[in-house]
Amino acid sequence: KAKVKIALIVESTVDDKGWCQAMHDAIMAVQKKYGANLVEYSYTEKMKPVDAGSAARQYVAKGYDIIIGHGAQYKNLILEMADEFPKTTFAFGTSGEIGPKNVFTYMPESEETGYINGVIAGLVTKANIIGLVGPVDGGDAARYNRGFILGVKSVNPKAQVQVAYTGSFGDFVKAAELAHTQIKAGADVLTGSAQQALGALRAVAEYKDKQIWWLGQDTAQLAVPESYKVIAAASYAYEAVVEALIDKRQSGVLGGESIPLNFSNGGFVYQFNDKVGPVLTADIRKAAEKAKADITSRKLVINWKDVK
Amino acid sequence: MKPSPRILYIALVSLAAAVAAIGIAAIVLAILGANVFDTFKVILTEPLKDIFGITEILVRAIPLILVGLGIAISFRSGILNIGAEGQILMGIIAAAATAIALPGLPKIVLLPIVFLAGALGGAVWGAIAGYLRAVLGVNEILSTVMLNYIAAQLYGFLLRGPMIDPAELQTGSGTPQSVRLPRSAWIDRIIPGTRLHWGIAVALVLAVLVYILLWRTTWGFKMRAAGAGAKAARYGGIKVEQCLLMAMVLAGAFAGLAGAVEVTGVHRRAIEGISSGYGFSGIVVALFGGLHPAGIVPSAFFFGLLLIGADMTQRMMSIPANMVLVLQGAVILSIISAKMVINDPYAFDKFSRALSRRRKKDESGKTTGETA
Amino acid sequence: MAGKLQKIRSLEVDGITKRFPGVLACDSISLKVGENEVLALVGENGAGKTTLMNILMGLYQPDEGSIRINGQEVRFKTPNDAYAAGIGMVHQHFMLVPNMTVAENVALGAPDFHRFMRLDLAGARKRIQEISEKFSLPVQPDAYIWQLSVGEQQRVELVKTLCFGARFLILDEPTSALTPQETDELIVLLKRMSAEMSIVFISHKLAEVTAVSNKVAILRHGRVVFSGSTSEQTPASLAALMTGHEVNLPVNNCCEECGEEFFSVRNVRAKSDRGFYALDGIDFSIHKGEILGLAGVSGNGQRELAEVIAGLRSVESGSIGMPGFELTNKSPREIINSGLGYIPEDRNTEGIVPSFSIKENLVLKDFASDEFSAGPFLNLKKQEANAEKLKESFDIRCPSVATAAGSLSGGNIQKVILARELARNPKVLVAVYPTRGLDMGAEEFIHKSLLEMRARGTAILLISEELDEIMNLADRVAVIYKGKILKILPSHQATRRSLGLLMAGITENAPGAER
Amino acid sequence: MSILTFVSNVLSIGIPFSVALLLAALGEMFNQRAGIFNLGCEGIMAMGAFLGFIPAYFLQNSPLAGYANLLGVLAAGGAGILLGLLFALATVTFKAPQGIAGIGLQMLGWGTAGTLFRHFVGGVTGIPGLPSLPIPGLSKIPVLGPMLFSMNAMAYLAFLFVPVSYYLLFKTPWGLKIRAVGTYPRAADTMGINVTKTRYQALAMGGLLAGLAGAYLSLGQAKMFADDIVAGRGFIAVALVYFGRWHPAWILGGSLLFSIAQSFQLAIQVMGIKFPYEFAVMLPYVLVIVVLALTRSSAVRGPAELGKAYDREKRI
Ligand SMILES: Nc1ncnc2c1ncn2[C@@H]1O[C@H](COP(=O)(O)OP(=O)(O)OP(=O)(O)O)[C@@H](O)[C@H]1O
Ligand SMILES: Nc1ncnc2c1ncn2[C@@H]1O[C@H](COP(=O)(O)OP(=O)(O)OP(=O)(O)O)[C@@H](O)[C@H]1O
Ligand SMILES: [Mg+2]
Ligand SMILES: [Mg+2]
Repeated sequence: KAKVKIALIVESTVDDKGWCQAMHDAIMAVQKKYGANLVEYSYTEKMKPVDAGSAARQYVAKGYDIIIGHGAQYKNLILEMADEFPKTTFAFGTSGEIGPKNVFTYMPESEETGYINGVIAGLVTKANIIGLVGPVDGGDAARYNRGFILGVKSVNPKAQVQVAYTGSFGDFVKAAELAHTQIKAGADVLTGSAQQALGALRAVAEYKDKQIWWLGQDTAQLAVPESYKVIAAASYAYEAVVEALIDKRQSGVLGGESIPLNFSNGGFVYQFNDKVGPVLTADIRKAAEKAKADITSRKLVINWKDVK
Repeated sequence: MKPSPRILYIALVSLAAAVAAIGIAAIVLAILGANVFDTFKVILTEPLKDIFGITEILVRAIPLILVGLGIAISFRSGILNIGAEGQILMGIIAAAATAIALPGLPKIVLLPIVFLAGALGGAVWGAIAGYLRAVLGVNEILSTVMLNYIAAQLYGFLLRGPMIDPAELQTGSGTPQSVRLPRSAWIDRIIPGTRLHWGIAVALVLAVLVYILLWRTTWGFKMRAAGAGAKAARYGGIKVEQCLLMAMVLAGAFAGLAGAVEVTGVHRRAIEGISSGYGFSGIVVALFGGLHPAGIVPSAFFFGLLLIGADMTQRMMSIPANMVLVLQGAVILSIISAKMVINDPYAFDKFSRALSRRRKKDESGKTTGETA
Repeated sequence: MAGKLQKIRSLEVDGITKRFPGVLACDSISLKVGENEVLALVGENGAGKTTLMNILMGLYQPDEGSIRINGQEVRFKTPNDAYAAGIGMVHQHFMLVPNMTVAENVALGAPDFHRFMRLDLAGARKRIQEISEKFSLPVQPDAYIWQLSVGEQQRVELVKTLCFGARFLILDEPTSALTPQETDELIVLLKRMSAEMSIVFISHKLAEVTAVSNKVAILRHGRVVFSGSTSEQTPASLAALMTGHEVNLPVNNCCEECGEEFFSVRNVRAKSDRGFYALDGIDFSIHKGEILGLAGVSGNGQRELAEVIAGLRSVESGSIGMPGFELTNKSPREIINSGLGYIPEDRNTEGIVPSFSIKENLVLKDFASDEFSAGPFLNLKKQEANAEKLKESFDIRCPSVATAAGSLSGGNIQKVILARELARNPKVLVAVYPTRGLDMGAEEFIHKSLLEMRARGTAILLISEELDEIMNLADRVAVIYKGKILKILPSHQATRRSLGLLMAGITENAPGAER
Repeated sequence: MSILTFVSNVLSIGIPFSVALLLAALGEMFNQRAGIFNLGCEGIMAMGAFLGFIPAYFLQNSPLAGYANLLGVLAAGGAGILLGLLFALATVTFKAPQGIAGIGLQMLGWGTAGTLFRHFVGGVTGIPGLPSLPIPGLSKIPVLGPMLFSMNAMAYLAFLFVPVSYYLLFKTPWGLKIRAVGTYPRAADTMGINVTKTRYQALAMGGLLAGLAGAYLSLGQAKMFADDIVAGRGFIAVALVYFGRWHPAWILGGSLLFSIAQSFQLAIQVMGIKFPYEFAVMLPYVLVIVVLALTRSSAVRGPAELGKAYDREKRI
């Protein structure tokens, strides 16, 4: 097989314990699997859309085969470049659109992970108040949040989900502030997505001796010191996407497909945290496992768009 | 032949400034274990090596020039406008909405309308700060800082709500962005295969117009007078408050236009993160260019180079992206300091007198040596 | 502090040279001041007087030359060194921080009131009390500087300097903003103080020089051109020595007929910035071709009156007008267009835009008129031509008309303002302290210009503290006191004494009561 | 939820969050009182936050862990002083225009913190941070106790610093000098005050406080660090100095108003009232403008020489 050069362009950093790290880790894993002499990899961080344009062009000039713009804000730029450089494979997500013939899109169906987290939250809460620390109401976060709400309702219709937003993906100081507000307002289980979520988790961790819990949208959160508050966490496994990009390119398909990420295609991992102790009862675990199985087998369809 | 004192002075001060800038950056680079010399070589030469780099520099220079021109107008009129960031956003929104609403118009009609709409959007945002300052006496630094945040939220609200691309909702990705602008609202690219677009011409023409406005028209005279000596201007019958308001409207219009040009020339749809900090870099460019169009244009090119070059170090030297900021900061601090020293007649006077004393001493030393 | 150190028996400067970029401000100056001597330093604007004194105070470093006290060479690197040696200076412009109290200003400069983490304001008050009693200079330690009148601030400056332990006093134009009474008091005081210390006294008013000093030195272009005993000189001989020709300040010979009543201010009331009525029913009128002198201690409403006339302050009641034009509460633009000329009090911030070129300042009021613009565009050629013409006729000394006006000397700035205002051929001219701080040459020029305007039929309101100026130029003199006109009298009936009394608010026994 | 608990919740979250703004704004107040306008506050805060975080991060499991926070605070303050002095070098000694130099400093501080963090640490990382120190007795007072007396040590010190800075500014020789060089540097100079030195001191003080504000963000508030931790709070602090009219008490008021408005808008969102949340997020910014517009007072002006370099030799 010929060597493939992959470039990744991200808006935050590749170790943000969230969105960007998931893709980075996946590429690294695939690189390890395929061998470094087969996969060459480079990344560029902190790219605003306009800067991403220069970086991507530079990558094309350097002969990179696959260029991933990890964020839908890069959509236009990628569509435009795909036009100009038809021999290069481009990819961006989240998007469910079918792009031109040298563009792949990928789309995590995050309502699935949200739903399972919601099931656990609904069963864990004693106060029947659950806090959602949203970055903004859009994109991936919107799907996750709606799935979560549906998950809660499915097991505990009385529980109330308090949804509030910081207005920013990265301002984790404000997220912490919001988490404290949620807790003061009675919430005893919290969740949230994007980089800012770490701030909220950090805030939850401060209630060390109180029964206040966190559900993570990234398994990297199980490795942080605050993980004693994380009952379980889901995360994206982009390995499948990355492998598909490489394999398809090598078989002559440069793009023109949208690759979803879901439980059925192994696009998500879900991990329980045994270290949290008795809060994670066997019943709860079973309910979550069941939801996951139903979702994977498509027995359960999550109508996230119905949630306003 | 001995160099003239003036040239020697400028050379020495510039050298000191360069050493200082490189020194500051070198400390950080050394902590990272990177090669200082190579890093600077990449920054300053790599972008100029091919057409791709050069056009990207120009692409960055376009919004910087436009924002810088607006800043020059407001600063010259005595208003410290640091609200360009918010004004850019409002310009993008207005321009994109207009373009989307009028897809049927031919380019030659639509583009000017879109530019005007962008300028208007920015102008309205600028006018708020102008009104607050002129009528209610609210300090403009305070109001423009706050208005930047308000604009960011308003922008997010519009892109997530009323202006979101319906496809984003349908396919479920939900990314806050508008639909793609109609092709009749795209600024053409100058060189195919690069992103350089005709917005550069707009920027350069406006640079000339701003020069004419500020130094050749009665309005420019009024605004500069109000900025340079509000009291005297008032005694001279100039309505200072009106000038402040006007200056903020124009500054906002330029920032809004920068947003409009950026969205129609580069991104072609309203997305988050278009401004990329142009609101602040534009202030630096304007002050760096001496608040004069003839200085702003080259200073925008220089900052374009710095941005592209520093960005390249991330890929070529594996230096963290934030190093761009370190370099810009170090360069700004040392160059403006050097500029002040170079333009200080008192310091130069001392230098040239010390120099001539020394040369005299050398000469007399030589002559006595010869006679001896 | 004071008195602990040895007395300054002599202070000599020797060969002091100081250059500024493009200017040789002091050119090898040598002077000597002996024990209990009062040396008057005179010279045209820009002769180098202030520069020399700043060198003595350690503010500037001389390029060449040395300073000796009691024969011993000293070097002052900072003003602290000068204070330590017992030298103190009252600067040409007040060096008082306006938003601090008198005591704070004193404490600021006196390190012995600086305790660890504590300011010894009580000590400063006590020191102020002592000094003000000793020299009979009444000041209130807790008043804010901005609340004080110019004369009071001058007193504070003196007290402050003495509090710092000065035994050698430099006074740079201390009288330029004082009323006649205040000036007289100061001169008496200086004479008394000279028994204890040596004094350098800088002034453009030669009568004061002869009254107070026993030695005089004249500077011109940074050089000492004359130095000798005062007793052999008269003001006129000094003026001749200074300028190289005889100086005759022009006089209004009063006999000419004035025209009809033209400009009137009727019962005007207006508030000051601080909210009280600074103008409390002001009432007067000026005829065509008449100069009305408005005498008064500054701070009695002069500034507010001028601003009200120029449309910069609103009138609460009453009216201001010319035949066919009501000025009351009109905008400055409308008032300017109606033919009002205005020479403001603060020439640097009100009269000109300092960073603007001379030619721009010369059209500050007319840049948008048909003459200097075409539609929205400025006519730079005409601007330039206008500037060249006025530069010529008003003898504005500048490298070029493109020079920033703020870099000019005070006299030349005043000429720029005068040129702009007079070139507009105003029907009414308000001139506020037009010659403050200017040398005799400049004063002569401005007085001549005002009289020319009068001859052309302009109604002129001349606001001044200089009784000589008013009595020389005015047809009638009005005295303002606490926002009211106390009295208006023909200038031939006015005497220094009668005006002085009126300015102090005393109306009884004043002769020539008449409207 | 009763009104009382609502108010108490809003306040008990809002008050501690005003600390970083308060510290930075008090620092900027000293700068501006001395006539120097430092937009670089943001950059100093970023460095302070980074250095405050570093010892806690590296010493977490070492025997020195107990001193990590103190070390961090000292490092943050020290770096703040150094950056303040660097700013002084540019603006006081070389007389560089302050606005642009401030933006340069902001980039430098932010960039350095981010670069080094990226190199030595990596992504967003939590630390134990400062423990809260409920004041015995007082913290038990209902409502008020948890609101005012359960904060961490830095927060108490910051609030204590409000009267202290008032005292420093208005009652000490140093404060007198600061005010004098900001209002009328030439007068100060003729009275033997070293204008340059005083301005350097003010900037060092401003830097120290901005550095501490940064450290509070990472150690006291977020208990973690990422390079964009400051997120514009430095600019808000500068704006609050204008809001607070260069007076410590007013600045305290402004910081509290802003932070409480912030926690109020979050609380409203949490309550689940339906409206676009973006407008809630805007609230504090709008409120600050509105309050200032309604309470304007023409009598209060800034330090007269704010933003102007002083040169003894120059006449104007
Ligand atoms: N701060 C300054 N910087 C540079 N040049 C200055 C400055 N101040 C004054 N000058 C220059 O020095 C020249 C002489 O000014 P000076 O104060 O001596 O006035 P002058 O020629 O004596 O006139 P006048 O008698 O009207 O005061 C001015 O023409 C001006 O160009
Ligand atoms: N700081 C300065 N920079 C440049 N030139 C200066 C400066 N100070 C004084 N000069 C110039 O030096 C000369 C002497 O000025 P100085 O102020 O000593 O005159 P002066 O005799 O005190 O005049 P005046 O009567 O107007 O007070 C002038 O030509 C002036 O323009
Ligand atoms: Mg002069
Ligand atoms: Mg002088």
